[in-house]
Amino acid sequence: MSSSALFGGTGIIIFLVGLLGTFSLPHLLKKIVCINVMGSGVFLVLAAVGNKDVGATNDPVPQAMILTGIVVAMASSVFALALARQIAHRSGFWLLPEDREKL
Amino acid sequence: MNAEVLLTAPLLGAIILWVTGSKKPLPVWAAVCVGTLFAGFGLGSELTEHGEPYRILLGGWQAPLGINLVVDGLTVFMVILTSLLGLFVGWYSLAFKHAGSSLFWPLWMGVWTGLNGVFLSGDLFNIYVMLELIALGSIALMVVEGHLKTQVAALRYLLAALVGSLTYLLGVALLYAEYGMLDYLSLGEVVEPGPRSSVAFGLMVSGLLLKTPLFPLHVWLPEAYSTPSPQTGALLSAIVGKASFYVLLRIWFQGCPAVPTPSLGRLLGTLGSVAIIWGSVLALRQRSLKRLVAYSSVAQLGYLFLIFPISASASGQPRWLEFAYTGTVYQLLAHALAKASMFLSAGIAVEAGGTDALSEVRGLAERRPVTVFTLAISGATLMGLPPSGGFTAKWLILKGALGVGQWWWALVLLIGGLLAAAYVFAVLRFAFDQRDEPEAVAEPTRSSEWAALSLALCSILLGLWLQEPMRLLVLGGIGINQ
Amino acid sequence: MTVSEFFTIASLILGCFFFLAGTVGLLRLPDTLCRLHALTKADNLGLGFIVFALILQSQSVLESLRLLVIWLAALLTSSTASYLIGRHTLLSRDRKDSHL
Amino acid sequence: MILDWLVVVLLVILSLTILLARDLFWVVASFITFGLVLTLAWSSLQAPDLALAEAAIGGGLMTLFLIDSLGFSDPEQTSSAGGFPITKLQGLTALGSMIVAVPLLRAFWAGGAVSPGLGPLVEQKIELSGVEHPVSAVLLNFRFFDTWFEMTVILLAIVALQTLRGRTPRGDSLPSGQSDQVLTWFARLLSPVLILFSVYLLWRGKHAPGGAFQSGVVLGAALSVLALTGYQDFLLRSPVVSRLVVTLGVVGFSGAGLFPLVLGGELAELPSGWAGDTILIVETMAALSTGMSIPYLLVALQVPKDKVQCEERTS
Repeated sequence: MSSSALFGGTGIIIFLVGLLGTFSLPHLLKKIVCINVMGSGVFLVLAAVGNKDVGATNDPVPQAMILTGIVVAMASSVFALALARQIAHRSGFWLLPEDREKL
Repeated sequence: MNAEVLLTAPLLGAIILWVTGSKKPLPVWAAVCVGTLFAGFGLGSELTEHGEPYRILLGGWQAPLGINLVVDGLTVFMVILTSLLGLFVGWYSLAFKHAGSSLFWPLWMGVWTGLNGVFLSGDLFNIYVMLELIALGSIALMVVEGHLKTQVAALRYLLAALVGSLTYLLGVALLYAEYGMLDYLSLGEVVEPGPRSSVAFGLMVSGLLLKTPLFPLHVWLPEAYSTPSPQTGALLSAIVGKASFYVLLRIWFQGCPAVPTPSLGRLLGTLGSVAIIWGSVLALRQRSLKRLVAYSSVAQLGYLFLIFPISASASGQPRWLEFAYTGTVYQLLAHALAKASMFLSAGIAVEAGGTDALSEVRGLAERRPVTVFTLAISGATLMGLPPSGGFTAKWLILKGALGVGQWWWALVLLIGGLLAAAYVFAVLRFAFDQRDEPEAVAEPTRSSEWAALSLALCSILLGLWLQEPMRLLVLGGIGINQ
Repeated sequence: MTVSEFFTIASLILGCFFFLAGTVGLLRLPDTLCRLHALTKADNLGLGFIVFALILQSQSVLESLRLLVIWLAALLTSSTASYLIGRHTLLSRDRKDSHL
Repeated sequence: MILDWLVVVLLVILSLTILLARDLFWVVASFITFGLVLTLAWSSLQAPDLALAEAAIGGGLMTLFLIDSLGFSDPEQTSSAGGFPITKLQGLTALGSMIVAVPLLRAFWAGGAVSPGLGPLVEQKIELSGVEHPVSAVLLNFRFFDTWFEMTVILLAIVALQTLRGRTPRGDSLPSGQSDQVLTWFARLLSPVLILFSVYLLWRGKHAPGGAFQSGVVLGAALSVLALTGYQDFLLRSPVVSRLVVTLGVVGFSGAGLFPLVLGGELAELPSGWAGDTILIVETMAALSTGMSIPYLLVALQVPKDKVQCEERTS
């Protein structure tokens, strides 16, 4: 298996693990971490797409997309983090109301 | 020059308003409105001159290497719609006493930039960046007022939006793996159904459905639209969700026209119908005005998805697809204008009545005739009464559906219209009720009422003005190049 | 095997030993201050030996200098960070004591 | 190859730890390690730019914010935060839904040959772009528009964070009582070095991995260190000036994007011959504003302690 195929597949698995966590973990901080994991999975897939095995030139466009994507994702997750912190601060729980009832 | 103004005027507006602390937003707001409206109409006339959709090569780089803007009829309508919303919602904000924080202005201008970017961009990755810009800005708009309830709704929306856009991005990555380009028009010529492109398409569509949202992914919507300030609710329901739907249209009909199967189209159509009925029933059961309006959005978004099953059987008969397509765009425009107007009116009613309870709307007709009139007009659009834009939209979709022999959607349209009538009249009935002792309440300004009314009138005007838009819309747009 | 190769291997093994010892210490030692002690050993000595090994193999003076700078920077940060952690531990311990 | 497998296995294990760990501390610690391992993955995929960015963002910024949030959260709540799954039914559904992994993986692996992508085209046109490093050429010339709006996203995030505070950053919410001698001495020593390094990264981006964003993050780290050790005056003296610096990146991109229109070119068409210089100016502005944004973000994250709304907690 080439390293592109290896990392691409891993990226997809990581994406799904993150997706699962985002939906099923009740803690807001965990949700946000999981979204970041999802993002890393997508970026791994993109990097694997851009990485051409021996012989061909590497494709810089996916790398540029990842760089842009990392920054954009970071901006959103910092905002999400701040929002979650404020909610935790004001309500006393790191949870969405619907999850609070479940626990 | 027009596209450039559309992209940069709101951006520069946002920067100026933020740096100066937006103490006097009026001149900047006016300049951006005038500039983008002129540019929007200019884009339309330029398109008519060209006679076919055209590209703008950003940086002078041709498509696969660079990012190209694509201008066609749909683009023109979307950017003009955004400018109109900017104009009237901005007017309302200026006139409304409790306009909220000064951060409303730079954030809305930022969202505006992102919206115009999505509508103009022809590049799938660039669209991702723009969608993130919109999501971030609109969620910040929600929390401008800082109630805990809104913050919770905002975080829920933000999580959904992030998951949606990352799912979309994974689809883009897989598509790039197969074809090595991001320009959706060029992709449309080469994409064929295959394991990779089908999965990529599925991912992009599901991400966008979560953001739009389509039933049953709408769980975040009611709270998100009903808890923030009326201006924000208006903008979110009118245009922010529509941006994702717009991208969906582009991908479905232009980016990967060969990929979607008829059964997928039927699935979306069915979910759309369920959304129409379920959303309306829930709207009918609400006891709060803003929540009623929010649930009605779930229903009205459902109509947009009827185009997919119709298009599946319309191959070889582009005429019917053309009807369905124009109808869908009309529904999009009419709903955006009417729903924005409803949210603004709801804001006025809440302000005048003191609470959000539907029963407190009682006596509004006496005190606030203009607002009640506005609610009635925009309600007419939602129901689809002639001569509103909503009527034209539903009539066009109906024609398309019957043309391809899918008569059952007519039934859905009929039931949806009746249910919409039921919930609109539920509001109006209270408004015309007598109220014994009018309490001392805040007095919203007249001017804010006129802003809401203008939006409602625009939605009616849309129904009266058909020839020109139709011709522009089918200019090389969706469904014609197949 | 040349002399430099012998020293490289020896100091790599030594460096790894210190890293291992530091990690074991971090996991096994009872309180924060003891753990800090273990950790700084890993940083200073472990990294030091590995950098030394690499310097022996490096081609140019510039490269050796760069490696040296890496080690110095790590020393500087780890000592400041351990100082801060240690101070925080002591302060919070005092606070606890005064509570009792 | 063995290293690749090691990295991959570690990544999957760490992501599963994030999913399954009950203790919040473990989740955050695993995520930080995840970021570091990811850096190895980027190097293995021959993407040193990404490794740099990941180290700066995943290893630096997100770590900072997450650990800060960890300290902010209630220790009793963190340990009983509720792991995965909450109910058995949910667990089963979740595992069942992992079936989607099969078509996804198949799409990636069995979809036929991966297209050559745009690599050859970039190589062909790179001479016109004004820079020698292909990733920089894509970011700052071919896909200038993306980067322009990426800067806008950062700006909007800062404005968005302000909605949560409702006021401009002030010194009182910065962690105080840290004016420790050792720390101050270290900050004084470190920040000039960091600033120098950020300039180096900026200059290097033209022909090798590096560039505005990485440089900006390093500059931001320097400014954050200063802000945290009592030199936060630069954030406070004039809100308008610091806001101006923060917007500098977007302003630079807008200027470079719009100026060609005056010359009769397309939007964002960097003037041929001057493309390299334009890019350098824009990058400098972007790095400055990114650098200024980071302490801004850091400050904006702090919840003002004196404004606890207890009434909402009780209701």
